[in-house]
Amino acid sequence: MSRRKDNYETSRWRQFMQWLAGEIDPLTAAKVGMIQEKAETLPDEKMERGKVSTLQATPGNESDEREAHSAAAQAEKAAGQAKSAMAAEPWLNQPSGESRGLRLYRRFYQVMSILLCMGIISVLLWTIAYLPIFGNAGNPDNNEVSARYIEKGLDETGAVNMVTGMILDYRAFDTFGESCVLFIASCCVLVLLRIDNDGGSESWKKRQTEANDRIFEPKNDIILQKCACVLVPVILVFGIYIILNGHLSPGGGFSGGAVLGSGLILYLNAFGFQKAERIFNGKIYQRITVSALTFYCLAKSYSFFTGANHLNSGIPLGTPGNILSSGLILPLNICVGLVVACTMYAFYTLFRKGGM
Amino acid sequence: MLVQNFPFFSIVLAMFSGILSSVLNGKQARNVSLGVIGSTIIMSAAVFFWCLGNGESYTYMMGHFPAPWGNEIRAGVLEGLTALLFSVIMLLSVLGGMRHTFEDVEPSKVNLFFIMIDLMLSSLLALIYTNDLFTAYVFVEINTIAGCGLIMIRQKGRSFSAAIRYMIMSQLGSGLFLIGLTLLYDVTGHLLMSPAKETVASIEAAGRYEIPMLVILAVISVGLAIKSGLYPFHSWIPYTYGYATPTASAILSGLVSKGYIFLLMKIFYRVLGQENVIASRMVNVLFLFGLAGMIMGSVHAILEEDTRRMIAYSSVAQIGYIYMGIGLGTESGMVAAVFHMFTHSATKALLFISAVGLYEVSGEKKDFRSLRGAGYRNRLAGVGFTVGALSMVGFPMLSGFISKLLFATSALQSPHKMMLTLIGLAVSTVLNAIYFLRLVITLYGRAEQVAVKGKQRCSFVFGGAIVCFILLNLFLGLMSQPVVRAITEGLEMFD
Amino acid sequence: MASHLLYNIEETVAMILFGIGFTMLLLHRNLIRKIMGMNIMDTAVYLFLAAKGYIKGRMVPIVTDGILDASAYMNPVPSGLVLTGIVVSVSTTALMLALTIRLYERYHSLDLDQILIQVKKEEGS
Amino acid sequence: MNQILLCVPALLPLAGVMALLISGIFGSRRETDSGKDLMEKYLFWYVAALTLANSLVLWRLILWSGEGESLVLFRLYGELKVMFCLDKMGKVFAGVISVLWPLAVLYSFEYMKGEKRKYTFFSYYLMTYGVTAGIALSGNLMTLYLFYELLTLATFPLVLFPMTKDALKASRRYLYYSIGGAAFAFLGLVFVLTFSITGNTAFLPGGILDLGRANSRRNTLLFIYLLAFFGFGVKAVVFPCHRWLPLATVAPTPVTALLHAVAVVKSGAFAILRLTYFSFGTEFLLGSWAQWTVMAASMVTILYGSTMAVREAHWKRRLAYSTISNLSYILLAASMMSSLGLAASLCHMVVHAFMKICSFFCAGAVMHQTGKTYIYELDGLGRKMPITFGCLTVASLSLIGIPMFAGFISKWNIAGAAFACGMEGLERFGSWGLLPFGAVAVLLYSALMTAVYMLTVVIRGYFPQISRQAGGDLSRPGARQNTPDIRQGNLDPGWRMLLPLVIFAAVIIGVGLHSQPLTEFLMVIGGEGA
Amino acid sequence: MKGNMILLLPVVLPVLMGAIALGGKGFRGNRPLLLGVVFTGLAGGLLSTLLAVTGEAKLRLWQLTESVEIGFQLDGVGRFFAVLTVVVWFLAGLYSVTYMTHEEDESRFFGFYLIVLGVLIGLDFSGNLITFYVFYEMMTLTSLPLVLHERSKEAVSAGLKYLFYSVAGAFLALFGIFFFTAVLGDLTFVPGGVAEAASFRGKEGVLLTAVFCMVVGFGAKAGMFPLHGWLPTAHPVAPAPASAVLSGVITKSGVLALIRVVFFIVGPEQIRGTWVQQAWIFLSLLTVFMGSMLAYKEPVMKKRLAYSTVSQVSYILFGLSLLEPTAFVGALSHVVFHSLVKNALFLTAGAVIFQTGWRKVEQMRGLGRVMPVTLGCYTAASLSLVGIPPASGFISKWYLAQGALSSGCGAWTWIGPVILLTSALLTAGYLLPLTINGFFPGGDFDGRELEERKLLGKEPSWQMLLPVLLLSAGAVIFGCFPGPLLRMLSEIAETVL
Repeated sequence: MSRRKDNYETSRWRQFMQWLAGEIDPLTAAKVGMIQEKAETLPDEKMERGKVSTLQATPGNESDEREAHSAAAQAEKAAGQAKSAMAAEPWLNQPSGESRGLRLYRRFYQVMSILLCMGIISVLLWTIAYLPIFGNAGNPDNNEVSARYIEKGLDETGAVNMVTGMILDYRAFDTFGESCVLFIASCCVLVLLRIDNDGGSESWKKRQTEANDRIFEPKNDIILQKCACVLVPVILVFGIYIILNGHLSPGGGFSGGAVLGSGLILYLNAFGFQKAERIFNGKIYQRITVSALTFYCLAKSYSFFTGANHLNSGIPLGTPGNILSSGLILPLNICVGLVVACTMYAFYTLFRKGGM
Repeated sequence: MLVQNFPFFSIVLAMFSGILSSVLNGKQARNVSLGVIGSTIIMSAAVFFWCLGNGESYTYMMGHFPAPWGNEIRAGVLEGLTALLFSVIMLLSVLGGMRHTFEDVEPSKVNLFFIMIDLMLSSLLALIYTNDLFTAYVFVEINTIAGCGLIMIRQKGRSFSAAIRYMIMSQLGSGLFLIGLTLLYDVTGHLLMSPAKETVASIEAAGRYEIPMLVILAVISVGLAIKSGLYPFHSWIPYTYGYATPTASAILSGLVSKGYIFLLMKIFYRVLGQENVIASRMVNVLFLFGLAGMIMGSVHAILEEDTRRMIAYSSVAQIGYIYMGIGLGTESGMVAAVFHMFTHSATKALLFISAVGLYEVSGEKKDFRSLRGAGYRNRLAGVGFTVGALSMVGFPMLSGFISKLLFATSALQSPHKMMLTLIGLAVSTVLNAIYFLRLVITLYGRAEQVAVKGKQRCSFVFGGAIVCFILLNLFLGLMSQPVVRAITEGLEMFD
Repeated sequence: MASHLLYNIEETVAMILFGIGFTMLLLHRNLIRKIMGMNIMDTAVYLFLAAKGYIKGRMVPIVTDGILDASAYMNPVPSGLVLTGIVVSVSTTALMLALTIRLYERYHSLDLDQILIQVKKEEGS
Repeated sequence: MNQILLCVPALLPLAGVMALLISGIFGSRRETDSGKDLMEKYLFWYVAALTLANSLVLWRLILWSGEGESLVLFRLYGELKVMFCLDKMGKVFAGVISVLWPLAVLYSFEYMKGEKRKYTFFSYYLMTYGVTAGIALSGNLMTLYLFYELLTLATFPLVLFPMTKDALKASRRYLYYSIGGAAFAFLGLVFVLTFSITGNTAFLPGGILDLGRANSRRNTLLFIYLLAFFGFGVKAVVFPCHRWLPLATVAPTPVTALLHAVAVVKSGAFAILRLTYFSFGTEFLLGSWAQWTVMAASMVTILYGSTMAVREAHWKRRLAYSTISNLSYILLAASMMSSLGLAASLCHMVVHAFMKICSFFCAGAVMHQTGKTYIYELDGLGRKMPITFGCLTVASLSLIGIPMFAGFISKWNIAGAAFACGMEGLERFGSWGLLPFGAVAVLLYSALMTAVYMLTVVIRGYFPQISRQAGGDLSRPGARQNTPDIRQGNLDPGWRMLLPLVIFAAVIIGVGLHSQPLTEFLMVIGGEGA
Repeated sequence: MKGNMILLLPVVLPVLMGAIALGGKGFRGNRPLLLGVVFTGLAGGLLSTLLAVTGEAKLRLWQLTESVEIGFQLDGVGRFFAVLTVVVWFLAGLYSVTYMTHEEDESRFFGFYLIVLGVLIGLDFSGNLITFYVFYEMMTLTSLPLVLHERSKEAVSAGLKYLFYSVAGAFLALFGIFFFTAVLGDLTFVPGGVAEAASFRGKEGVLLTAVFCMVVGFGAKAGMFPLHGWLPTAHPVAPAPASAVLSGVITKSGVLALIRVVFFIVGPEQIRGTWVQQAWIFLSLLTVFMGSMLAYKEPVMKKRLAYSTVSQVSYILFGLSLLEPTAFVGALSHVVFHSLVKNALFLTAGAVIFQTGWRKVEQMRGLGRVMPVTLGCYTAASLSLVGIPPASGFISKWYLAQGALSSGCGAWTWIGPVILLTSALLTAGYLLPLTINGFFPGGDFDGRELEERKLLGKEPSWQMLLPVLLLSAGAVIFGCFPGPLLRMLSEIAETVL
């Protein structure tokens, strides 16, 4: 630790440790070198190479430059290409052994990735070779748990769809958690992408224009609008149907919500932000989400509390098969549906322009 | 008993406050958060003492359906204690980094930050209390996302790259955990821990599914190890801990990884069966990784110039300690691991918070040399950092000493690993001393530059948080006996 | 044992997909592909779960004709888990994509190594 | 009452320091120039009073505390208690520090005159007193370990005190070494606790290991003993762990003298004695490879330390190297694992404390009065500072081991112990028994080297080389040159520095001439301990 | 403290006087007063010694530790050495009255001169090995200022060399002392040795090593190879009286030490025929030969004498190493003769330096014309040292050779005498050329230079001349009438062998 800082920064040990730590790899170190020496012309290259101090920087500059060009071009196209495809071509033509280390490293990397992949797959396959046979009724997972869900589910939850009954009543806590995952993910996306007006500062305006891709959006595309006019209501109604029938047929809050959300997104695409924001904006989103989740939370808490304390929840289960049945499942499905729909829509708007 | 509802209350309350905070402004959200954390402390304490008093643990139905069918949570002495300590540390971390939170986060997004905090708390509590594997998975994900949110809430390029690294590694871990879970479900047909354990026991007794069980164990362990940053999978740690806002750093390093470790222990004890785990070679792998982490983490930290990354690397080392304790495969090793979990949570959070206090009087430079003399400019933070560093080094009367002691004594019970453990402990202590005390000396060296702009007086809240952290450390160091007894009792209740 | 793999073809495929997804997430340098890998990985798990829930010759677990017999329906549990899992993976995908967008805005690259280099340069300056 | 008194020497200075530090924090803002002198005066009286009081309490304990009285302050964990107990060996150490400290404080008041950060200095100085007293009074290994660690903390600000680059480096290294050493010592603590026959770590003469259990894992335990030995050996500057000490001489002389010649290093040696004789026990260690290793390590250290001291031109560093070799005398004696060995090592511990502090204080006096730090600058100072150099001569002769001075007594005892060990060893352990004879040889080599490095200083002081003109005919009767009158100006420091010096020199001579009571007392301890 | 207090007197008196001379401020510039003190000390020492040696006495002074006792006792060897010491000291002191006028810091010189005398007498009177060791160390330290008196660069480095060789030797010897204390406990001198073979059973190897260490260690003071290096460096730089006593007396303390160890502690029987004896003989013979050869080559007068000392003292050691009564007598008689002769020679050399400033032998051509009496004394002393029959050296060498022949030490019985003879020849070769060149400078010698410097017939003052005369006369007279001395020595030899 008495080592001097300057020595230490350039020492091989440090580089090795950084490499171990994943901070750099020989490749990236070469790139750092590349950026510094971009200005160098080719005839000087050999001399310059002698000066390059680090081990990793030695694999020639030319290849780096080419790579840099290709990388820049790709960045402009905003398309991430596979690095192997990007990297392999120019180097195969490399006459000398300059890029050898680099090329070897790449090869090594590729081979190692494939080997790792194979390794994981083989371990897992080895495992499942010992697992129960597919589709066999005697498998361990077909035990008293699923039996009770099937046999008593109707009585206990009132839901005809056993899956819904399971996720919203037997294992409702998981599902609540899952809604929270969605909620917190949307919060994170908000943090990342929402552009708040902080008083019209320069940075805000810059981000605003950067994020705004409305120039690409189809403006008053009549075909789209007409189609949307027809489709959006159908989609919305379908989504509502799925939500409301969640306890009766395949579907439920999540799937229905997704359908609803896609309807809204179609509407937005067809008619633009201004119109869409008239019916749905950030405030509404917030209110709907919060009230839905609050209701969900309170309802389920009530149910958990009563259940845990062996109290009667007092919620009627109704007649199985009816729309208004199976106790809390229907309202919960509605809540979940709303949350999911709002979140989907919010994701979309946030991704596109950073706000609603 | 009302007390028995408290675990459930605390989880739901935290979630609810998170939901509610999305319509509040920053200050309100903060108050709500603090209130929730405070009440969680009280409730966890109540649960802990109730369980301790009754000498029993209990399961709590989440709904109207009993064990194999409905979700359940479970509370016992260890859960109560862990929840208590975690919420205390969380409260102190939030308080300690408060001003920085408001500085680092865009004003309109402060409430989102507190949503993250709330949900982080709830997910941690859920991980602690859960008695259901799939619930655990869901809350692991909440935890991950909340953690990611905490990292990138400080909107800088670095924190984004840190967050994406964190997410990638976490997703790898989650994926492995999930596949392990499904395999386990496939083999046992149960998602709740207690019935799953019975099935596992019968499977083991019948000698079936040996290879799947081994792979399940490996996959789950590795998955959670990746998420908690065990040595070979640690590369994300310095980025995430190093660049986040102080509260986030403190919480991430102090609590998040510990939540996963706690979950792993719980799975070992309550699902796979500790004796099966020991019988398989997996403990040895964890032991070796832990040992390697202890040494390599410290070596990295020594080579590091940036203070916060240094502390982050120290976390790698300390997590190595914990896994080493688990890997010893003895009851006392596990006790030591749990105790070190507490120690490390308390100490690492203290270190991060006090490091921030030192930074702000030294011009916010990263290089640790810029901190020269900072110990005089912000005395409390200096003292806090010193205490934390000494605790990490294993100074008697501080918590680190007790965990070191526990590790060493437990190492004596497993003869094959004894020498390695002891030498590892000693070497690691030396290495710890090297980088921590280098910092401490720097803090009290003669300042070359004059104190940087104002703010020399640390705020009352910050000071209070530091003092509480120090007291917590002292408590764990001096009054460790009841804590250890409680841990032992709690671990016994696990079976 | 190899024959077992053929019987369990769905599971075999799921595991191969998992391996591919895992490797992509771990080792690929392009962020979008990483996210794709993550999705493949998750999907593989759902496929595996779905395969686990299937029982030959039984109905989907929705009560039809009032039959309440365990031997008539498939296992509902894996379906529920898949449902939950999908939402989780949607959330994480959204989050990762959002992060990618921010990173791309800032560094104009999707290559994680490039991004890290630039981050480093930023720190240095 | 007596029991409670046991914790006073350790805690009183700590409490006093707390008060001082707090008053320093609050007082520093109000401090004005006029008030400063007054404050300094108060500081002097405060520190002096506290030190004296503490010494008095210690002597009260030494003289009138019964055997077996102990005080458990609190329980750290399980059977790990913080316990104070003053047995005979503790009395020896306590006696030494209680005599040395007040004098050192007196000395440092003169030495530190004009220093700005007196508060800091004296706070930590006092604190170290408390901690060292704690080491002397500790009743079990745990307490010893605790205070051992605390000692590191209390002394490192003192090493750092000059705040120069060197000081930073030195204090850093000091910390690394000490904490690292403690890490290994810790392993010893754990093992002692586990294999203890009493279930705790309380010191008992003859050790507390459960021999039945211990023998089943003998080699492991021996290895751990070695680790712990080298761990504590860091403070006792055993060879591979010695490098912090010469660097640490950057500290002000009172610190170097008291801490790095007496308190710190002796604490290390004391801890090793406790570990060897009162925890592991000689019965377990005698004749084992661990014993020979320890012995060899001390021998190497002696050789190394004394040779390096000769090479070193910086006075204080030279003394530091001398400390290295002398500390290993103690360890060497201890490694004989016999009652004679224990007595001899304690004897050297006591005697060396006086000799080394005297030499350091002389060096400090010269530094303080003339600013000279290198040996080659000292020409002719013997005439200008007669008292200082007189004391230095006494200390030097004693360090060499010239009869009639105290150093001879301890070396005599060490050699006696070594021979006894060798005789027994030859009979019982074959050729290993030759090692103690080698130890004596090493001892003598070191004595020779001591003569070289100490006497060169003295001779330079008294016999400055006269640079005669080249080619001047020396033999011609009339060719005498008038040497400059080197007696001009008496540079001896003030009484506060001289008094300790004279007292130490007197003690050295006194012990050298009449050591029987001391050695008899030590033999009693040795008889108990092994 | 019990026993005859008179034994303390010759020790304390010179030390006290020396301390007064050293510490008293009034002596600077007041030479008569200083000399008064000095001669009080010297005479007091002389008289009290003579008084003390007449009686049989023991004195236990006090215990340093339980096992370490400071005690005095008188026996034949002690008396012998004490008388020799004090006489030589007195004469050299007389000489230095004049000589020291050309040195500085007389008070220091005289102070330490006296102190060393006290210490030496203490050494001679020591009753046990510990006490002996104590005085031995003190002798080294107190004689050091005499060596570095000039404070020139050479003097200081020579002084340090002297110090370190002596201390190294002492510590080597201390190893043996430690050993014997550990084995025997009590180390009071007993003629014939206190050690019994039984107590060393099983530790013969260590015993012999210890003895060997002591031989080599104490041999350092006696200038025995391999620790002889200090002698030719230290003696020449000291003032002449100091070199005289260093060479003549202090080297003999090494001899005394070996006598004490071998004949009074270990006992000759323990080492007879062992490798230690062989090694001892070998070392001493080697030193004899080597010293002579080096002296032969040496151009500087005092250095040449110093090498001669190396060689001659090893004659004594050779005599002791044979462990044979005749050789023992020869050795002890050589102690006397060599003391006298070497003192005479050094004082002569000092006188030459004092009067002419000549230091090298080749400068001294024609010395006979400058100071014939002095050179005459020199010649007498030289002849005695060479061993020309009537003079004393012959007696001792005769006994030594005889002892060697009858010792039965294998090859040494004839190698020893051969080397002695060779060395005697060499002695003649390095001492007598001065006489020849001095008195017979040869035809080409030009005496004008002497005249120019007004050196002709420039004898030194009586204070310087008298001791030289007395000493060389003693050397010759003892050779002519060796009877009483030899009788006394034989008695001693009988008691110890």
